[in-house]
Amino acid sequence: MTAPVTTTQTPTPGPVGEPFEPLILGFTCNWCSYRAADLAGTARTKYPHNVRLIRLMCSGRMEPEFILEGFAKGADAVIMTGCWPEDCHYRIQSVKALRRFLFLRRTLSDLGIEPARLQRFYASAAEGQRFADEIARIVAEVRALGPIQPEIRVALDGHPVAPAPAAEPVEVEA
Amino acid sequence: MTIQAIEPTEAIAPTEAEGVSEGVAKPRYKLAMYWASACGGCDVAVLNLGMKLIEFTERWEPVFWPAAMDAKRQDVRAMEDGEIDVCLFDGGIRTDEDAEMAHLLRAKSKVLVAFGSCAGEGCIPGLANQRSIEHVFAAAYDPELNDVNGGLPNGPWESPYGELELPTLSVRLRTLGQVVDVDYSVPGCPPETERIAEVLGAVTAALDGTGPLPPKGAVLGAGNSTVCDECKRERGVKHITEFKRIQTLAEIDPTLCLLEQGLPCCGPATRDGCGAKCPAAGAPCIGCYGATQGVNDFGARLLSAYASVVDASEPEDIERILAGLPDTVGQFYRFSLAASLLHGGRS
Amino acid sequence: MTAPKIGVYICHCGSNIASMVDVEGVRDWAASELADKGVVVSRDYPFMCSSLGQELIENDIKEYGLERIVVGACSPHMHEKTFREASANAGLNPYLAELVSIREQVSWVHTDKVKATEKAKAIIAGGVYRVHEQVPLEPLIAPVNSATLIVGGGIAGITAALEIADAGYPVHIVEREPSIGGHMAQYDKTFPTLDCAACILTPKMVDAGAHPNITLHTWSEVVDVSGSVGDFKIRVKHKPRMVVEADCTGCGICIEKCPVQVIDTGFEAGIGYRKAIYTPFPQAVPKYPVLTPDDCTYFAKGTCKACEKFCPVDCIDFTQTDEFVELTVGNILLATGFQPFDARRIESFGYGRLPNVFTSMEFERMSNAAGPTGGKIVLRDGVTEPKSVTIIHCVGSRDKNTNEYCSAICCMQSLKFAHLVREHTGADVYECYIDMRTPGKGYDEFYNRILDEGTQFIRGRVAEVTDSLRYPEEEGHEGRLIVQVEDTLAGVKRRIPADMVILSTGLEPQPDATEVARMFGVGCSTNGFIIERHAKLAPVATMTDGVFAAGATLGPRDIPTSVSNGAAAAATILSRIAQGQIAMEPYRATVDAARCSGCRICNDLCPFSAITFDEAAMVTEINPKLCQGCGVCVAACPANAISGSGFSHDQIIAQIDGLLSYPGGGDGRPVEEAVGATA
Amino acid sequence: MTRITIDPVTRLEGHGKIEILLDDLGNVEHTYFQIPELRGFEAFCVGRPVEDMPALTNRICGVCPEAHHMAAAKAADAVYGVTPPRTGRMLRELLYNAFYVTDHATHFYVLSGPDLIMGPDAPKAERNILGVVKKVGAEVGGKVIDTRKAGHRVIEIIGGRRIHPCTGVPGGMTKAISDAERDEIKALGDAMVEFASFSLDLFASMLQDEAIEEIVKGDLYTHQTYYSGLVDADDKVTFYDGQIKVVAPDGEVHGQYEPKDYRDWISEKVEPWTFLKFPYLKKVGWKGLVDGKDSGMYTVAPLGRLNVASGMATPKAQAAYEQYFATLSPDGTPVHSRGATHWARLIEMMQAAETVQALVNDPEITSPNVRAVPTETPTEGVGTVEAPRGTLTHHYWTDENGVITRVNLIVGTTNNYGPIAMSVDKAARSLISEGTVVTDGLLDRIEMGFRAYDPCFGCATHTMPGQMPMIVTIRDKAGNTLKELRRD
Repeated sequence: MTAPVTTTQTPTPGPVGEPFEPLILGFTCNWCSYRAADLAGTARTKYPHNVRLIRLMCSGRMEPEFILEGFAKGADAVIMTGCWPEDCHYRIQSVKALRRFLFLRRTLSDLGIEPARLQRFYASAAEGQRFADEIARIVAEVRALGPIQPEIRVALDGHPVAPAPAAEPVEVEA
Repeated sequence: MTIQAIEPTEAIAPTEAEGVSEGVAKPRYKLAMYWASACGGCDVAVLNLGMKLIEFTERWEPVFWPAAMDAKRQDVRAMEDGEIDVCLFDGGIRTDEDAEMAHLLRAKSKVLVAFGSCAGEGCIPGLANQRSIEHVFAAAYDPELNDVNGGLPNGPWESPYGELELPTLSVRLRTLGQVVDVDYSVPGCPPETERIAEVLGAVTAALDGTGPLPPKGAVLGAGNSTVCDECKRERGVKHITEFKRIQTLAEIDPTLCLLEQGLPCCGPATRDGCGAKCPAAGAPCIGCYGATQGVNDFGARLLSAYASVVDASEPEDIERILAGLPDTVGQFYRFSLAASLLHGGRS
Repeated sequence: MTAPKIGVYICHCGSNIASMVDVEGVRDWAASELADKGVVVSRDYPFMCSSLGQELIENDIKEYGLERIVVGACSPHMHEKTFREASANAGLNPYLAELVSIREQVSWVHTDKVKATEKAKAIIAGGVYRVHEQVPLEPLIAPVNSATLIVGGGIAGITAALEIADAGYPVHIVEREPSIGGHMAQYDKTFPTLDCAACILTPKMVDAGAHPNITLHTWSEVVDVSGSVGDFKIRVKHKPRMVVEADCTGCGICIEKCPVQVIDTGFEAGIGYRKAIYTPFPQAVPKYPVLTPDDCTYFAKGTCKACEKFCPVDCIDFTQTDEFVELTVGNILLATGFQPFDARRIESFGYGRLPNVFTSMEFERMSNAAGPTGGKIVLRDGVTEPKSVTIIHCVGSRDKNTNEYCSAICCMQSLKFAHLVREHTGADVYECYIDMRTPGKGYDEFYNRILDEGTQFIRGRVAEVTDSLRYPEEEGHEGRLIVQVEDTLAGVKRRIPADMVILSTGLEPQPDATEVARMFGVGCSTNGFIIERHAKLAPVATMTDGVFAAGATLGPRDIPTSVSNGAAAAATILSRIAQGQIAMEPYRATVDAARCSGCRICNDLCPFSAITFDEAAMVTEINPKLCQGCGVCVAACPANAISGSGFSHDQIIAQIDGLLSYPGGGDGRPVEEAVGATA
Repeated sequence: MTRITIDPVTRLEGHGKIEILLDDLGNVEHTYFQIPELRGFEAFCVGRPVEDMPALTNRICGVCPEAHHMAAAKAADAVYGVTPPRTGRMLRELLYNAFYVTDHATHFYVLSGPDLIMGPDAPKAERNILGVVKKVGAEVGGKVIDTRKAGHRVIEIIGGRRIHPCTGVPGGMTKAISDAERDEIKALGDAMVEFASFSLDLFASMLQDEAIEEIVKGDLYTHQTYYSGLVDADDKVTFYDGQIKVVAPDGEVHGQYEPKDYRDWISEKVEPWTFLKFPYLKKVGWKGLVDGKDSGMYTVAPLGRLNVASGMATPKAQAAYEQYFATLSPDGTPVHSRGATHWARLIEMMQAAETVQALVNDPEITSPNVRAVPTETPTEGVGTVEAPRGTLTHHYWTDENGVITRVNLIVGTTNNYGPIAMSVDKAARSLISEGTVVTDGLLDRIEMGFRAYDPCFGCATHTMPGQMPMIVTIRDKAGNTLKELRRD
């Protein structure tokens, strides 16, 4: 599945001249979306390779810092997944993830990171196909968006430590 | 910041202290204090030690302190590496000159302390990182408000009479730790004078070998909890139904938690040590003591706390409450943008 | 900190992984590129989960002194336990082993072997980085009190109570009605066998009432629940019966002498009467009547006391008030059942407006020989037998305007009604259904039987039930009802005249289901039914340890399912009682009191009530027995004072760093040549 | 070409650097006084809610955050068109005047004191605060420290913190003061007036010394510039609020205007060799760094304020003012000698101390009514105060939600950037001719000229006044160092 995405940015080709392949970090809930991913697997449902998943016990475990760490370490996009709010394994905790997501997305946007780089979707343990479809959609969107701004990447591994300047000669009376 | 295993005792053990036996006069350590891109408030906070400062000079010889005494960069250059026992470095790294001084003082100091919010996390001037450096020049030298026909400054300039040196602003404001290896930090904008006295006392004891040596990377002059720990305001379970602007409140309840009154107080996420003075004065904490122990991104923590207790479940209701914060970057990263995981974004 | 010694194991899973991932390449890469992260041995094996695969790990732990294990194989949901046990067998704390999925997340879902291999390396790196931050954990052990609380004395609750009590353990049943029995006691016959409900239920009720291990708390409600698995504290309110149970013989004279009759909207579904002092039905357990002050003349006017005067044992006590008892139990079963859908909500069916439109519960009482009409099926006038009866299915079910779900029992109850109508009255019966759902044992056979009996089936949704005649051909049907339905099989709109219409109403959660769920700390879906721990594999457990659910409180179900639910819950509870203690996953949040600022951000975040605030010390505390390990409070704590074991901040950050450390998709770098040798 | 580089402020070849470029004859061709730092408050304040501005702009300067706090709070009031209740305004003024006492006392005793009290010929080793204490007595030293402490205490009571106060908000203050706090301030206020009296008497006695008299009245740093400062409704010196009055070098009134109209009167010249801007009088025009009635250069701070006003607002200060003009300019025309600034500063200290006394004794000072809630839609606003180092203007534009869309800041010392540069140039020209550098005294003169202005380039780069050690490097055309002079 590919979603047409309008973007003003031209996808930046990779160094070997291939189309840009985004690197995406995905957070999953142990009880629903992680199991949806498992189901996609057992059903041999194909989806793009670009996403790398992390399992949390609950989407409500998500610290915004995890997402920032993801961006800081080179992710072009981050996905939060979790239980449908009405079927949250921990009853009402999926909603907390939603609140943090909305707060963080707005803040990232104010920092100049496109909202499309922070995505979310729900997937129950039964929704393997949905999981695969959503991943495909997001990969297409982010591919169209291009790599995250180089400035952000530069900032990531810590601002490069400036080399010590060559020692200046101490001026003494001639 | 890369964390490397060091032998701190070896790194800072002052040569003067060696061989000191009982009955011999205590050694006098060499102190430097420098301001890079700073407002001077940190230096004033140290000067406000008053009589205590004079007592400290019995054990500390200020060898370089532009705010209070005369010494020149050449004097620092002429020093041996590690000659300064402790350097309190305040101010952010805004120009190539600031960076150069950071490297110089790192080399000459056994212990380099990021002193105050600017050196530690970028402080208010770090907010400049939200936008490009071009934006800084465009606003500072707005042609509608200024006479800019002669061109804008930045870097060396060829005058009709010869070239003039002028520092170049770096693309981003950096913290001291982003430029050189830092041993300790003292938070606060500025650090409270009482805390400074404690830090100097503790450092003296550590150098004398009569007190514990803080582990490398330690934050001195502050607690490990947050401002709420020191705040005397009454508080209950949190539910944020609306963020309010302080000027819109008919009344600021003098005893109730400010966050519970709708004010976006940074106290829950801000390291304690200041004495919670702002909330005591009816003003929400603005976060100048930075993130608490183990937190790499102040904004992410505060944001998560606020969002967790937002009293809404539907996206539009959550967005409506969020809209009560007109400036998320300022709210969540007022003092810490330069030190945040993304170092400020770019728009 | 020096890196712990780590062993990395890559599973081929036969060809499941090996066909899409260069497992030898990943093995060699981990051995060389992750050596500085502590990897001292890296192996691949066709089936890591096999006993030989496990032995490989166990031997390496002993030989190399491995401190951490990372297995790249299938999903942790498949074999996490396997590898933890293997580690434990070799003396390594089981929580120091990490299983990462390169099958479900890689080989089975990707098609490019180069990319898949890259991703597998990143996933292994994520695991290796993560185990650095792993710490030994021990499962949490809680003793289990052998008493059980069962909330709701319907057939599910009674079944469970008897199973547990028979095993020799104490059970408390709390029932808010005067008698146990539940809805089943109201029914006449049960499908598909047409046993008389009372005949099969009454012995069970009596057994439960007389069982030495069962304490009945009828006319009672649970008002507070605290504690946690193995050790719940329950507060039960006994509403005043105005009858001293210890003295009452259940003779019934008080009922007989009571001059006040009120419409019985409870047991009799509103078509019969009861007295102000009453037992809902003759076989009620316990036998003691209940006096309802709202109906009683004495409470209204201060005089009467007929019941008191005539009571032979002098057990009427008008001064009774609420009494509270405290119980300690190890497990809780919620069997609170359902309420019938309120047919008034579908105005076009005319219930409440058109007298001869009945609900299924009204019909049940009417056809019951012990009911108000003595089993006679008559119109609202109480005398006229209907000549034609139309039964409408799916009322309040499978309908976007009311409930989307199928109520499961309506088809079968409607078929039963058709049979009973014909048997009692010989009237023509029409059934308007959407789909006929008869999946139970003997159910479809029952359907065929009803077909054979001549009931007419019309497939289509009923648009309206009306008493206004619209077409000339309807002349002569004045005073009767017209059921307008689109017959989707014939493709025509039909208007069927009827003397009586029976609405086969669906099942809804009890009106206070949400509050009950909250009190017991369990989840319920938006429609109000309790969510099971796993719909298939743990259908009677809830997300809260030690709290189970059975019967229609989980969703619409028939008697056989409710009974099996009750028995299943009893078996699970008995297994826990027999173990005497319970081991829980050690994923828990803990508060560092020295760092807690007392800001109280977290205080209202826990749906399991694990978080409390110590006002004196101004710090937050977390009860590890109540904590379910979701980590919401960990993420919320602005003071970084709450940590979550198993999924700590440092573990997750390390895994992120690991996953992103290997350049894969990000910059399109080709996969590196595998270098280095394995151990 | 020969070049002389003076890195005047220890603040490193940093905040304030002088380049003197000589022509082929060895005469001064051009002098550049550079400020090598820019932090960009005008840029990053955009997008912030206006109520954050008092806290954000505090961080422009840790020496005078109170001035920025007040200017920001006033600008925020103006953005909302809200007037703080009387007590709210009084608390702001009380804080501000207490700050004035502290700041002026610090400058006079700690920074200028060594030159003035010890005299310029005293041994350098004694020309510091310890020397001052030794000369005037430990008791006085104690008084200086106590006065500083007193000011900080008042700031803490009203402003919440000693450095970077936090209580100023649109419409007033976040908190009232209690009776106990009022009584504490009352005692501190009385001590301040007493200390100001003592200081004025001390200065009068110092004037008997010829060398001191030369500093105060002498010609070296005399510039015929315009003067500008706030005056109250009675044309008296005021610090917190008033109209801006500008007088020409001859004393003729150039104009008087509401601070919000500053853009009609002031423009700022950007030069590509320094980050700091040069403000000038728009109606006179930019003529470069020259004085005279045809050049838009103007001077602010104590000298400027006393020159524009017709007197002081409090009785003891007024008496001192009269003595000042009788001594320096009996005809009442502006005092042009920069050295007179020290005296003017003490007169202002008296006014501030008397104002503290008057305000704290106002029966309404403890009223809880300290804040008015704005009702207007926020738009644009200007807040101007007299900072100790000159007129400070904050100008904010906001959207209808009160979020900053544009900021203009004209900071106290910036106003004096032109005159300071001129003083530097003048010193250079008087001491360097045809390649002969009068090395003796060059450094002293430059430093003393600077100190009179009390420049605060922390503010201006948005540093603190400190000792001003200098290195003068004289290089030949090829850039080789011919000579290096230094003073410690």
